[in-house]
Amino acid sequence: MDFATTTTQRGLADAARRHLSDRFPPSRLAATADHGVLDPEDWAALDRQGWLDAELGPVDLALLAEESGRALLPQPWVGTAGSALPVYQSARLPLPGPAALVDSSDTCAAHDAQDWRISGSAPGVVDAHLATELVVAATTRQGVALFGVAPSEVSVAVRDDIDPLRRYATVRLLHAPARLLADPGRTAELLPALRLRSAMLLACEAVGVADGALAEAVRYAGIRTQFGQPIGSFQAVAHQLAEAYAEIETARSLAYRAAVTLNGAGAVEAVACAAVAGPRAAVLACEVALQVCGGIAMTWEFGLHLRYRRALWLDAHRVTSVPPHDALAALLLS
Amino acid sequence: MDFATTTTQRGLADAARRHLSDRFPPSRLAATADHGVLDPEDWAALDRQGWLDAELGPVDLALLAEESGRALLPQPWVGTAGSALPVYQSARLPLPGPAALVDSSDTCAAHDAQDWRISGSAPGVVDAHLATELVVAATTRQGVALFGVAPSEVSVAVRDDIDPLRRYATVRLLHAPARLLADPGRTAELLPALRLRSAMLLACEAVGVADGALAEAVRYAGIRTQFGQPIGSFQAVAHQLAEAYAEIETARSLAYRAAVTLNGAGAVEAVACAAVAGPRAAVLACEVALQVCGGIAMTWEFGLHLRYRRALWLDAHRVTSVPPHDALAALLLS
Amino acid sequence: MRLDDSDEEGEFRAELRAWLRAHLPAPAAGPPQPWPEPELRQWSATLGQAGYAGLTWPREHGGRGLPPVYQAIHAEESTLAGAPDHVNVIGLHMVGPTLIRYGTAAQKAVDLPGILSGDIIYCQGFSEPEAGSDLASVRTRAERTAHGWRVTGEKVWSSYAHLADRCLLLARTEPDAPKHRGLTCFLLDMRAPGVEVRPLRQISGDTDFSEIVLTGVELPEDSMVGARGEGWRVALTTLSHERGTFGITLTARLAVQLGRLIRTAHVVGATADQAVRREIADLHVRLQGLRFTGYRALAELERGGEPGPESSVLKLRWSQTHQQMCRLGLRLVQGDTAGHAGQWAAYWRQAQLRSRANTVEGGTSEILRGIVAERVLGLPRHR
Amino acid sequence: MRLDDSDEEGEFRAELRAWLRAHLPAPAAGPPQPWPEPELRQWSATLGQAGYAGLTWPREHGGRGLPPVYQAIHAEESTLAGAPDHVNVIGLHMVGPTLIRYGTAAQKAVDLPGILSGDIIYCQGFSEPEAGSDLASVRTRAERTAHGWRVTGEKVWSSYAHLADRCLLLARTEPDAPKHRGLTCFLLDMRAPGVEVRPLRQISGDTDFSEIVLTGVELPEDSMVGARGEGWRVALTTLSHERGTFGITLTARLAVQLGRLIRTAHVVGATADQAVRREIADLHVRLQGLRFTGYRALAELERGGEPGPESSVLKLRWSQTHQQMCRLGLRLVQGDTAGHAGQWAAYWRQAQLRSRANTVEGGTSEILRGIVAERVLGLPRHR
Repeated sequence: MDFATTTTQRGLADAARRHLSDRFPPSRLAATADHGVLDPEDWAALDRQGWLDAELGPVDLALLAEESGRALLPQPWVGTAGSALPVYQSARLPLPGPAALVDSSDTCAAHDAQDWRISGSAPGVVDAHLATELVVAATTRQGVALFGVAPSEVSVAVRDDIDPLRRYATVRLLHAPARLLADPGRTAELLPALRLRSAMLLACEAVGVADGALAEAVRYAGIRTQFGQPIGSFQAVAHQLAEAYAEIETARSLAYRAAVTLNGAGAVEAVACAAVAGPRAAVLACEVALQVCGGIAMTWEFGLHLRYRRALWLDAHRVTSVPPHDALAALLLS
Repeated sequence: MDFATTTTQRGLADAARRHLSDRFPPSRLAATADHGVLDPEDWAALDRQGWLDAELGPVDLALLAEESGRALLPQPWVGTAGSALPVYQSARLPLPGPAALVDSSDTCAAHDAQDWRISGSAPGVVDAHLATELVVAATTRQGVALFGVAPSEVSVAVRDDIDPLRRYATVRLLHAPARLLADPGRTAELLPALRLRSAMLLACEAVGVADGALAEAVRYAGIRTQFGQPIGSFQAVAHQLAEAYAEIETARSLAYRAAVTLNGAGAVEAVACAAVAGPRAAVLACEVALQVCGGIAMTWEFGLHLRYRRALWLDAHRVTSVPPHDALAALLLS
Repeated sequence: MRLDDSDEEGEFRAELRAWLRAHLPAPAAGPPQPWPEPELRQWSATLGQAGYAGLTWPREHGGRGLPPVYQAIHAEESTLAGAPDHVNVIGLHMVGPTLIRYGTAAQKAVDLPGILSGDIIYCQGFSEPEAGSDLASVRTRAERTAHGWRVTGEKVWSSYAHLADRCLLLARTEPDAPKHRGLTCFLLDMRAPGVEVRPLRQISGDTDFSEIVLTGVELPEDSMVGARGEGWRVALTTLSHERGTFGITLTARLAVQLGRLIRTAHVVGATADQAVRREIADLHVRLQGLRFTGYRALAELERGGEPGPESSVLKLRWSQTHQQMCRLGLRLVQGDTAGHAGQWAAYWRQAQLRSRANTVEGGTSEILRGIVAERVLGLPRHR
Repeated sequence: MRLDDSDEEGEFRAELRAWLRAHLPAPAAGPPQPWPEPELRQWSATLGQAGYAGLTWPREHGGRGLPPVYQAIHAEESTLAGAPDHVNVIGLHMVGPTLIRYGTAAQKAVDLPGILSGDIIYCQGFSEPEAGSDLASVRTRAERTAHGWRVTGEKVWSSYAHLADRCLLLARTEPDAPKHRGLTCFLLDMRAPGVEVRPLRQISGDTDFSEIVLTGVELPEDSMVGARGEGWRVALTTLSHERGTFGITLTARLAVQLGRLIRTAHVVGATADQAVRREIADLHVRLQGLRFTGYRALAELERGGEPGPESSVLKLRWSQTHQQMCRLGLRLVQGDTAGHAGQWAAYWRQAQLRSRANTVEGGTSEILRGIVAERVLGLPRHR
């Protein structure tokens, strides 16, 4: 047993952290949150940094997801890496760019003379408006298969939600031409694995969000002075931060364990634990940070709310139809 | 509106507090908890103090219940005053002594040539072993009526529970001779009122338990020194006590409001609120007090555990079959 | 101990209810809509004309000279009926009473009638970036000039500043004195040269508050409130007003918010969910606990002129309960995958984010716990 | 980063499991029964004979010289298999390593083999009534005599004191020195005249701990551990041992306790209750969070000789989780009006009351949060 990052893994995480903090200063995040425009060059830079390499293992991806959460990376990397990349890898096709998974029971595919055509709709597709290609799970006569569909062939209705940097869309397809990415046999293997992988990466992202919030709050508590001393020297402040730290470290352990366990027995339980603990740590850490930083943190400009919005989004988002608490209760109490 | 105690009410409460603290020093409580023997003279003293007077209104009873909780009065006064006294008053009979209500759906009464006879059993009768007479709600042909039964005529099986000063018994009756205390018509009015009154008094008792625990902890925090200062000067300690105070004061408001509202419209909602808040405050205050007083509070001799055991008992005890949260949800969401 | 109105109180309440019904729009079924500024001003003027402004002010200053319970009834009934905050809430409940106690005859003659009529809207300039919980460390400087004072500094978290005509300002006049002794209060004309008001965009997107930047603003000789160097005492007076009845307003707002939560639970179809039912019941208990604690504090205020010690928990517990309520509201709409929530979705997102400030604004929870510990429980002072 | 055993670790674990199965009684279906004292002593001797005592002690002192991970595997497997605590846990994991570092040749020669064989059972005499969180303020006095020291004072919360042969004692030898510099550690014979052991009855009714009253106890010249005045440093060493693997023991106990909770839920028929299901899932997540955090700390300990910073949260969070678990256990049996709980009722009542001490014993939660804040997060020191 050696449940700690290797030197290589730490190197990967450090490089990712440097890259993201150089490229996405708070001002860029704020502008993206206000105007919603992403820069395709940022995606290309991630690609150059190796974030889309086929040889990245689950632990590597977990560490990158954590860093993307810390930086609130304004690119749909977590979604693409979690729920689309393995589909292209399995099909031995190049990743066309950012991709989003359309995982609804309400889509059907039929093969006409020449093409596959898909019809149906899906209400909660994450970052569909940012995708180069949509990966659509659709029912065929032989079972559910995975298809690639160009966004230009479908209607994508984005809706406002709590997180301006990550949005839901309703995707509607009407005889949309599609290319087959995975046949029903392969899809039956891929789809559950994609859901686990996505949930694992979101839990890691949540740990990064939490850790970033705690770091900001600790920094502020060390320099903000009231009553003649740094507020971090007051137990009323310091002990809240200690509890947030405890919540984060236990969530981190579960996130890493989900990564290590992802392709083995016990993955369902491991991912469910991480999916409960990660967003809880993120919400708690952000709420503690908002309280500790006080008035200044209540301003839009301070930017902490973007983390908090992500934490709230993660806490509400469901990758699977069974919430993780219910899945665990079923495992424990059967 | 004048939602504060009158001078007379404060006088009553102060006298009660003095009487109880004189009569029940910690050593007597500890001995009673260990050996379980009550002194009948204590009951007579309560009677002399006016605790059983017919003219006591709900607010007076509420204040006495609070004091009995603060002192952990080792006499079944709350049960008697809450669930039996009105039965005797209504029947214009003298209270024979401590009494316990047997409120089970599993008891039947039949009238033979001379007497009423009751058979059946009730599993959770409070302090049945201390009663001079049991007040039994039993089904007759005309409906549920209330009867007096001598303890010598029934089997009383006391069981261990969390609180050594208040215990449950299973009461079994086999053709036990009984005297009629309230006919079905009067019982239909009395029984729901008894339940509300009992629940109200237990909520007030809980506030007294809580307040006593807080007072002990505040006193200790002012004199216990570590690291060269009284521990109550540390925010880590002081702020826990402040939260307990907040919990107690809001619970106290609800307890008094339940008393004021007891015989009017809205009593069900008012008593349910008090029944939720009172035991919650008692458990919280005791847990905070245990934490603040630390090691010494973990010893049997310190006696704080007797309060905590009562708080846990109050938190689990149900006067009505519908828990108060459920009753409130039904009122709010119908 | 009683909870029912006296005959006079009951009469006042019944009249007020009828008046509110006649003058307020019917409450909306959906989320509340903010009132436009002209309507807010009009509403305040209407209240003044009807005699519902300055209920507890002495008659000699244009008030009705009523005991605090009438103010409490007014606050409760207005809030429950869906009335907006009085746009001059700071003038009526904080600045007015301060001027009645400390103001000069000239200040009383001009400002008090203006506050009552709604012609002079007030804001408050106390907090600063470096003086939040530690209010006595304000740095805004007022320097003596030939004809009065010259003020430079920055104030934050001032509500109604963008509408205000005047401001009650706390500034440092004695830079070398101990920090609580070097402060003085002033009345500031918000239209004076050098006064700039900048809206503060909050995390919820709202702009309830502003920054006030003061750059060499000239104050006339007669603008001082109370004696020079006595500003800390004046400011404490200002902050202490309405302690007795502000809790009633908060609780009434919470009752309205719980009503919205219950409507939302119905709209999204969550009323059969056991966890939701239990939490709503729990929130109701917390709300009622605050409500009746507010009545206890009010009774002490009526009897002794000071709210009782239990009033110190009202704001602490209100903020926690409101945050819990908003969190459940958000959870209901975020879990509403069927899209039944409609406008409630945006409402609870905004409310939830806004609610995080509740445990910071108007005394942080940490400060309030310290006050309870030291002043109510008598614990040794924190070192 | 990996979670599976190495070949050697796996072999050790498999052997241990087989050995435990062969030597332990089959686990009971109901609540656990305490082991009688003679059987506890016998179990410790059996462990020593099998080579499972002193796994991480150096070979030269009779240990097996294994890395900490083996100790962790042993702790985990033993606890999960239902083995009792080693009656000499203080000797093996605290006193032994302290003597290896600070003891004299004579002390090592006598005490270390005795600890390993179970012939010398140790307790610890650190805490005092006035020295709880503030351990450095111990008042027990050791005064120089012609032939050694004379000790008078009172120690509390000493576990295994009623069984112990010897005690590692912290006493004040330099009353005029600064409080951390006037302390010295000693080895005390528990059968010496003047030593009195009084069981402490806890709120749960248990008597796990004792008071030790020392009245003019004579200590021989060679009883000092470490230098005179260096007792604080020695005591810190004692307390720091097992930091890396004690968390593993705690977590394994928690896993066993969760198993009992689930059995209780089945027994009382509460497994369909949504609130119970949710809380059990939540407890499982907290338990697993601690378990894998313990493994992270262990990996750091293996690599660098010191557990990582994340280990500082293990005891803090373990205590909270165990209290939550026991609270649910109590709620299940208190709500069991049908009387299905049987022996579980008494079990959870006792466990719940006992669990309240978890946030006090072995470092209060307040002290632990302060340590995390200052030493891990680097926040400014509390003044």
